[in-house]
Amino acid sequence: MTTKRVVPLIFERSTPGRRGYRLPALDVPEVSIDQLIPQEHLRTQPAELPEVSELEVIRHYTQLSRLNHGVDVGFYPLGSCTMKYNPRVHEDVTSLPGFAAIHPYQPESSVQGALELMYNLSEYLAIISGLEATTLQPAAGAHGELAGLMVIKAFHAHNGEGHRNEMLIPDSAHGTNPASCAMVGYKVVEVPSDDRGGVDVEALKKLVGPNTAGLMLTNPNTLGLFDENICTISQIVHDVGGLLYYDGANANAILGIVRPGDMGFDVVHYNLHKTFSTPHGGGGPGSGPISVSKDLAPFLPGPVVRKEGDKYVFATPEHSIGRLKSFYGNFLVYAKAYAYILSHGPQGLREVSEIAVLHANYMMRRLQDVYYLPVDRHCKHEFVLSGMWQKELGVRTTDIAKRLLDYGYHAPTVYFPLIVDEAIMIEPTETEPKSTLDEFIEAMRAIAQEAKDNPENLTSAPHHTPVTRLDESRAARQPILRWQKS
Amino acid sequence: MTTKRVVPLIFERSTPGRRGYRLPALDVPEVSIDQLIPQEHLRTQPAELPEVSELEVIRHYTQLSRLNHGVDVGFYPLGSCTMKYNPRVHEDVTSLPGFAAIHPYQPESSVQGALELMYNLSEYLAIISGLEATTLQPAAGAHGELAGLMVIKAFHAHNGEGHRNEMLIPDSAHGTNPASCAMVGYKVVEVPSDDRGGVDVEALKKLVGPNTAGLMLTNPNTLGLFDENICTISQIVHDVGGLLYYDGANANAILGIVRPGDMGFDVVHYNLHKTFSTPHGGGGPGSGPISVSKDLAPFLPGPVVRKEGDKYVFATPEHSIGRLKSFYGNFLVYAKAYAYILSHGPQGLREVSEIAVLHANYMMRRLQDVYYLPVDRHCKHEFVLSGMWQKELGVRTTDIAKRLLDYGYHAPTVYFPLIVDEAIMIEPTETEPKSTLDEFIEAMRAIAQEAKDNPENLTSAPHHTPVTRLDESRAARQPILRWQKS
Amino acid sequence: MRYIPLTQAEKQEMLDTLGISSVQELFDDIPQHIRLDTDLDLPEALTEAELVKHFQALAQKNTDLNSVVSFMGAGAYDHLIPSAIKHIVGRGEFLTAYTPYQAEISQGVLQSTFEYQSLIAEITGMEVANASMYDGATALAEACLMACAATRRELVVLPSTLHPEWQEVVKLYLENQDVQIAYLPYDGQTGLIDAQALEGVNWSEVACVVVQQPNFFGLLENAACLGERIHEHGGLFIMAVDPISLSVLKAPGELGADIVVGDGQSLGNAMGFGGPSLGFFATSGSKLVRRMPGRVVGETVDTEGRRGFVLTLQTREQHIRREKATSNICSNQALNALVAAIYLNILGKEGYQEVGNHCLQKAHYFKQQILTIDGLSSPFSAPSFREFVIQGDVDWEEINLKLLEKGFLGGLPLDRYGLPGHVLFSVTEARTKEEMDTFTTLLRGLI
Amino acid sequence: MRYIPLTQAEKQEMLDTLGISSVQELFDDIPQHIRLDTDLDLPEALTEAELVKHFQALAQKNTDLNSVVSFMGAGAYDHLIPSAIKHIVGRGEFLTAYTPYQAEISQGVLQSTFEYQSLIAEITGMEVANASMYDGATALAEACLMACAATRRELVVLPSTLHPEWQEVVKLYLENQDVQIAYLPYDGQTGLIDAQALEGVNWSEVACVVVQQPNFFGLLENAACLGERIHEHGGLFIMAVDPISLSVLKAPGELGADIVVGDGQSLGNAMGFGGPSLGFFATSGSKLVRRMPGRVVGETVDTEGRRGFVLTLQTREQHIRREKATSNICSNQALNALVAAIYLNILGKEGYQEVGNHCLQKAHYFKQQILTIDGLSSPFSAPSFREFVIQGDVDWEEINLKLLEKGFLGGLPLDRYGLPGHVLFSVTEARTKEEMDTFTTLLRGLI
Ligand SMILES: Cc1ncc(COP(=O)(O)O)c(C=O)c1O
Ligand SMILES: Cc1ncc(COP(=O)(O)O)c(C=O)c1O
Repeated sequence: MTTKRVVPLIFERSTPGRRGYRLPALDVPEVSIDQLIPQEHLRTQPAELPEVSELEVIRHYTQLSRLNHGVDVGFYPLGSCTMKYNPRVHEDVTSLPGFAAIHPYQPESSVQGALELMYNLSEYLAIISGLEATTLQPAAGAHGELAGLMVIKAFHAHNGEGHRNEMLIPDSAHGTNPASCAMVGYKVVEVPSDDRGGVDVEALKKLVGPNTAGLMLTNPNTLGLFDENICTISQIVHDVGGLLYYDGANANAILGIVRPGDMGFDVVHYNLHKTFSTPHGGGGPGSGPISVSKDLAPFLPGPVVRKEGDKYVFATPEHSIGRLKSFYGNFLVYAKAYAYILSHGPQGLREVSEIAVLHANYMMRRLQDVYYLPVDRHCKHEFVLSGMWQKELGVRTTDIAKRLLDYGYHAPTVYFPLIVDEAIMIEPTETEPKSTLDEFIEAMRAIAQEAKDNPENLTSAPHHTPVTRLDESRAARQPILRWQKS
Repeated sequence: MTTKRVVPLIFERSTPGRRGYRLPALDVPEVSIDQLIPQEHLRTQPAELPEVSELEVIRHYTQLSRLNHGVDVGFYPLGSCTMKYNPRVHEDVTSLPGFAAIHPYQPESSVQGALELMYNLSEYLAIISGLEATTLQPAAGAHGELAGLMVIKAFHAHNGEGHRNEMLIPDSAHGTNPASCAMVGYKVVEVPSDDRGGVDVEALKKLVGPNTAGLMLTNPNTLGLFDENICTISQIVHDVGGLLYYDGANANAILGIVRPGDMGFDVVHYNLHKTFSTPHGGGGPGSGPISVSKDLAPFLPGPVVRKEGDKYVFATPEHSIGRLKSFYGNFLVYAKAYAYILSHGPQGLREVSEIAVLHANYMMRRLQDVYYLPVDRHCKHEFVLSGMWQKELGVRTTDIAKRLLDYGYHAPTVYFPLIVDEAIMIEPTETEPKSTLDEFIEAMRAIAQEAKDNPENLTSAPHHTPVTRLDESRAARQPILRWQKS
Repeated sequence: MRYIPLTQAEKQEMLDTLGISSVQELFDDIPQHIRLDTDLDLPEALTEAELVKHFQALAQKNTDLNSVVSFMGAGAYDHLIPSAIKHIVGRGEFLTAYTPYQAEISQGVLQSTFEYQSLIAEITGMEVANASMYDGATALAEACLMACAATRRELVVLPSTLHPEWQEVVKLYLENQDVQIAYLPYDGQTGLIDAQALEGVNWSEVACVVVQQPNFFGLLENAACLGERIHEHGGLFIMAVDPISLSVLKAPGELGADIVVGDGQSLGNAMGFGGPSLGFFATSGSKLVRRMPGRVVGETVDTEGRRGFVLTLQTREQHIRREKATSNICSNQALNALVAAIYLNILGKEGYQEVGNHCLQKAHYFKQQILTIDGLSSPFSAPSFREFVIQGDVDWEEINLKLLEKGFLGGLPLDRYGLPGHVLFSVTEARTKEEMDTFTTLLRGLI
Repeated sequence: MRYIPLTQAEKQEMLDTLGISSVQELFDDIPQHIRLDTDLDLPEALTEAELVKHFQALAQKNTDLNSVVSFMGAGAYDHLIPSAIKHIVGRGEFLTAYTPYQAEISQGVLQSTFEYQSLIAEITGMEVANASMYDGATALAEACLMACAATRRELVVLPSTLHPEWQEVVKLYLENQDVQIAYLPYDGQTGLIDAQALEGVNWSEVACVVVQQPNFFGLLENAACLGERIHEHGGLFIMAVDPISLSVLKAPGELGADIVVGDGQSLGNAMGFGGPSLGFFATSGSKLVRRMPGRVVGETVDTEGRRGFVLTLQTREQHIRREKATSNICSNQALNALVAAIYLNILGKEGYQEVGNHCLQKAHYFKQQILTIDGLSSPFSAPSFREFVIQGDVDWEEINLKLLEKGFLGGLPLDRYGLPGHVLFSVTEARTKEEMDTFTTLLRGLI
């Protein structure tokens, strides 16, 4: 008997005939099913769902949850993911029946509060970006990228420039950027980085041209570095008729400090589930609104909310690209971001970015003697180290990450961005107490020491987690993707 | 670094100047405090409360909770405690603002729903007990005992029999019974048990007399055995003018099967936090209503709820003993018991007891070859084994209990009742799936085997818990009962 | 909706194992003639959905404080409750645990209780607090009994400015142990215990004197001199305090209190029609600690020297000492104590002081506003904290019904306590100036 | 209310460590002229209490389905939601976790996702399901793209009986990749895809044909023959299904579907004004699996041979394959997928069938009742599941406003979809006979 407890699959807890929920008795006269639905449409074998009691369901998931890390459990310095604290009250207010139990097709007059929320949030996000108009429809960051790229494409087409089919993307970019380009049929043109970690301006000049649809940029980029040449860059792209797309995954560094619109961007998407603290839920739901410039506003997907007198109404922008998702996006998610903005106010939002950046620099400076720092500049809300010194000792970044789990921390993002060898991307966020940062720094330093003294303890890590290191290649080689009745 | 993680005290997380909550700005003109309150009344040193952020509070308690067992986490066969499943929906319905946010002194007309609930529940409990009237005031079982004994005392006094000052209590009784007697100034007269585990009737006959105020009985008793002589016993006590008190902690065995009133009891208290599934909350809040016979009804503490036409009103019974607690008892707790009764209905409640009893007998029979069974009879909803066979091997019942923790179970109640050497009191409840019972049986059997093969593994248990065995005598010898600023 | 997972097939298996043919056989030892042969006369079972509807319908018959603005206190207070609290106490590990008898898998409950004890000790200025009592009133009753036991005296002095319901509870507890009570009248002008009356007491027989601070009228008693008086004669000084007020008012420990009790509802607990709340109980000195009722958690170490927590000093308790125990209390109000602890932690040192100050400032403002209404006056002269009494020649019960229609729950009419025309208002930090002003205007119109 | 714990003293310490005098210096690399020199033009910060009030005020401007009885569906359904669900998904470990990149401390999310995949595979009768998509509409769009990639064809056949919003979404996704769409008209008498129209399609160029079952009108399409037709020509058969209906209707797997998608809102998710929901996505055959968009969890073992779960087949995904990925999706709807899984588990084999049957029975009953109203008729003859269309020469928008005043949310007027006088009703197991009868009476009065 060991502490590593494997929780059985819920299917393995099933007992024939057991029930976990009962419906009120059927109160209408029951008609035989095949009188209502022809035989050929009827299911022949009932689905083999687990047969468990409510207690078993609660216990199953309680046990599973206890195998899981979360921001509520401990530090989660996952770079590019902004794992900040998710205020509990935001959960409360968005689960009021007035939001959680309204139908998307109710008459507008009966959902004025919901429309007001959408209107306000759209305005606020436009203000934060220094842009004109917003759609709340995208369900996540990548979906926002898709929306933004479609808008750019439609804009060019509308202007008779449908031939523009190249999107410039720095080599440090997140995988969703090129993938989103592919989704709209754009060709990806990779832009190299310079030795300050920014876009190589000279290279960029050579890459732009008449087919340039635009440039997608994360700024600060995925190295956590602000591109000092941003104005030059946007000039270069705009000069050839291209548009600038801002991947707002890193907006936690710039709130109230600098606006993408002022940097020259035409489109920005936000990851509300990062910067605006809607909880990640184990991978979603997110919300990825985009704000766009005045020129692009008519192309936004619909519906958007407009204010007419003191009424709020749905409307479709003039040249709308159409619809990207059912209904109005992840309403209950972005409602939490709305709460977040109201909780912080303008000074609070600026403070968010200031402290997020201060935290990151503090950690970076306290770690750079033991982990290689590829670019030595002030970082923004996150920074990237390299495990290459440890690699020489036979310890990979994966091993460092796994060992951190033993200390009760989630690991940083690793092996991203791709341009840094053995990358370790750390984002502390502003919501962590200094004591946590200090403790984590100590753990990282202890691990660096261990890499010298006892590397096997790292390569065999983690030791104190619910399971030890899992065999990922076996999973991919012989995929078992579902439970099978045996 | 080990998996045994000690969570710091919240005080140890404190940082001067940190805040976890903010009030809305003061919107009235602020007056200097000492203009409002004379200096001599003012605090001189602010209380040294922890200074922590909301994240730290959430994380602190999330981490602490993960060190804790609960019914939601796993099996909890704690005898005499009825650790059954606590339906989630009962939490929901009782936290509606219509219940959670009403003031006890609101005009009656504005709390008719609350009064209706109190009225209905009082009626239902009276029906379940086969008695006449109920008070919902007692906050827990022991408080119910107190209420019941005070009512008995008042009744005797009212009848000019104030001299009756002896309460008969079997030696198998729970500690609260004698303690409650002391609280009303009664002398405890201990009644021995016979070899069937019941009250020794012959002994009882000798112990009753003109000073007998009554008899307190748990039936089934703390051995889990129903006293077959209950009618004789009540006859004996009633014949000398005494009253019968039913400690309803074990009511999970008798719902809809036999009513305390029909057994001859005059007062019964329920532990709603046991039989009626209001969650125990780590030790409370409970709720311990008492139902009483017609003769005793006028003495109940007030207020009780009466129905006048279609209005519900508070009223005070004619000879009320007074008041046992502020307001109306643990309203939000007994509201869950009300939900429980409605969820089950009459057949459901009977099934609760039937299956609770079936489960206990099944386990008892599957364990009696490896653990000594003191009385070999059908048990009711729980049963008591003895660890005396293991004791001979140098393993105490404590060790068995501690070892069970390693298997992910809470231990049974141990060393109670006092009349069984090395007692192990197991109560499975009706809400556990059979698979859990079987797995627990296997664990108990494995431990019995281990007692033979590897007793040290038991005496040093637990091994896989957040901390290993704690030194209780040290805690009592050098009490440290609070954090001290160092 | 039944929560019984056993299937027919499994039931049969169990019956087979037992060698019986029906569950009924297991009940054969119950005399046949007393066994029920019909169903209990209760409503048929409801499904979850039906239950929710039923409760929603009942709830709708109550006017809750989300829909009206309350100025009622008198022992149950409408403070702001930080959202984080319910998210923590809703966790199954806290909600569905029993008393932490198996310490090694109960460190969550034990440590949080230890912290609760520390917090209560801190705000009261006492050495030790227990793990909670049922409520403030029962805590006070037990404190009086403890004082009697500690002093071997059988007379308790109670102020008539103590909450009337608490008086009732204490009386019931004491009279059942034949303890006598002497009451200290109050001064009609100040609203405080009449200093003169102290002279009439035979202090050398008194086990303890109780003072409630602020008293039932919201006024600040001259606690210190009572404490001195009783100590001179070897009795104990018991203070019943409001935990929010302790952020502003002198700590009972500083005033020489031997036992401090109070009701913890105001520390983040739902009002819930008056319950569940918790009673806190603190004392000082190892002699008194060993006489304390209720559970207490202590620090210790495990076999590897790690800090851990256990229930301790259990020889005071009923399950060990039976009739010789310091009390019969067993289950307490653990989850409410957890709420109180979370509340104090999340408020923190500054927030706690802020709440107290806001209550004080707003109550003061409100009182000034109310007193601008012709015909209303302030009957008592002593300083107050967040409650105060107003007098006027009106029927407050009737006025309250009218106010309710306008969305306000007025103060508590004191007619039932023998003070016709008096009403007790309470103002917490949750009230806004706008609410107070609107209320004042409305009230003016009704007087 | 800011959630930033750093104190002034700590801030100074950090600045000292960095050797700078103000945080501003850290932003010096941002060109001065684009840096903001004023505050953002946003409302001032609210405290928790103020925020709650603000949201309560907004919520009150919405008429929610706790206060009215709804017969509206069309993609968002008012099913009963077992209480247990929110208690589970509220646990911080699920709520505040990211995508399970560090598998060893993410077994909770990983195993529950594996179970979710298994449940979806089970109800759809398919081999494999992914970990979720944004919603049903985007799942369908991605399914079409996947079919194009798999078949190397660029024509998709869509039924005009597909939910109009889904049509829009699919169109937008496809046109951005220059995929052509051919629409199958429906038969005005049956309400189903016009069988005749199938003849007009050049099937050998078709990447896939889509059928929605039940279709937008709630009617049951003859799915099998469409599947046969496309398979004859080497294209893929995509079914967009309602997960509640699958308890009653033939599993898509049995009908030969190659890809099955649908929206999972009805599986225990709040309606939430239309989101968040989840899209489910299932397929069969290892060739197709490797083309599937989105995350997928697989079983494996740890170094000690214990079963565990990891994200797998990641070479399909954008973070590895970038522009060659099967999709750009990254975050999905994990928590909603968890809800769906809990829902299916707590309902269980029998409960799931029961829900389906109750919907069917009640919808049937309701339709009969509605048809007793003079002037109303059923325009389509095909069998339906829990939704149906009613026709009448009336203004349904106007009628709906009147019904709302009486506490009912009527069906969806189809005017906006080119069917004036038509309305789409939905009936779930949450509706009672009494509600349906009252509605019928009311409606009769309004026609
Ligand atoms: C830089 C960047 N861009 C885009 C995304 C995609 O966001 P989402 O996961 O919400 O689709 C991410 C998320 O990891 C990101 O870090
Ligand atoms: C038999 C018996 N009587 C009385 C009690 C006391 O109940 P409570 O803890 O609610 O005061 C208990 C609880 O342990 C019990 O088991």
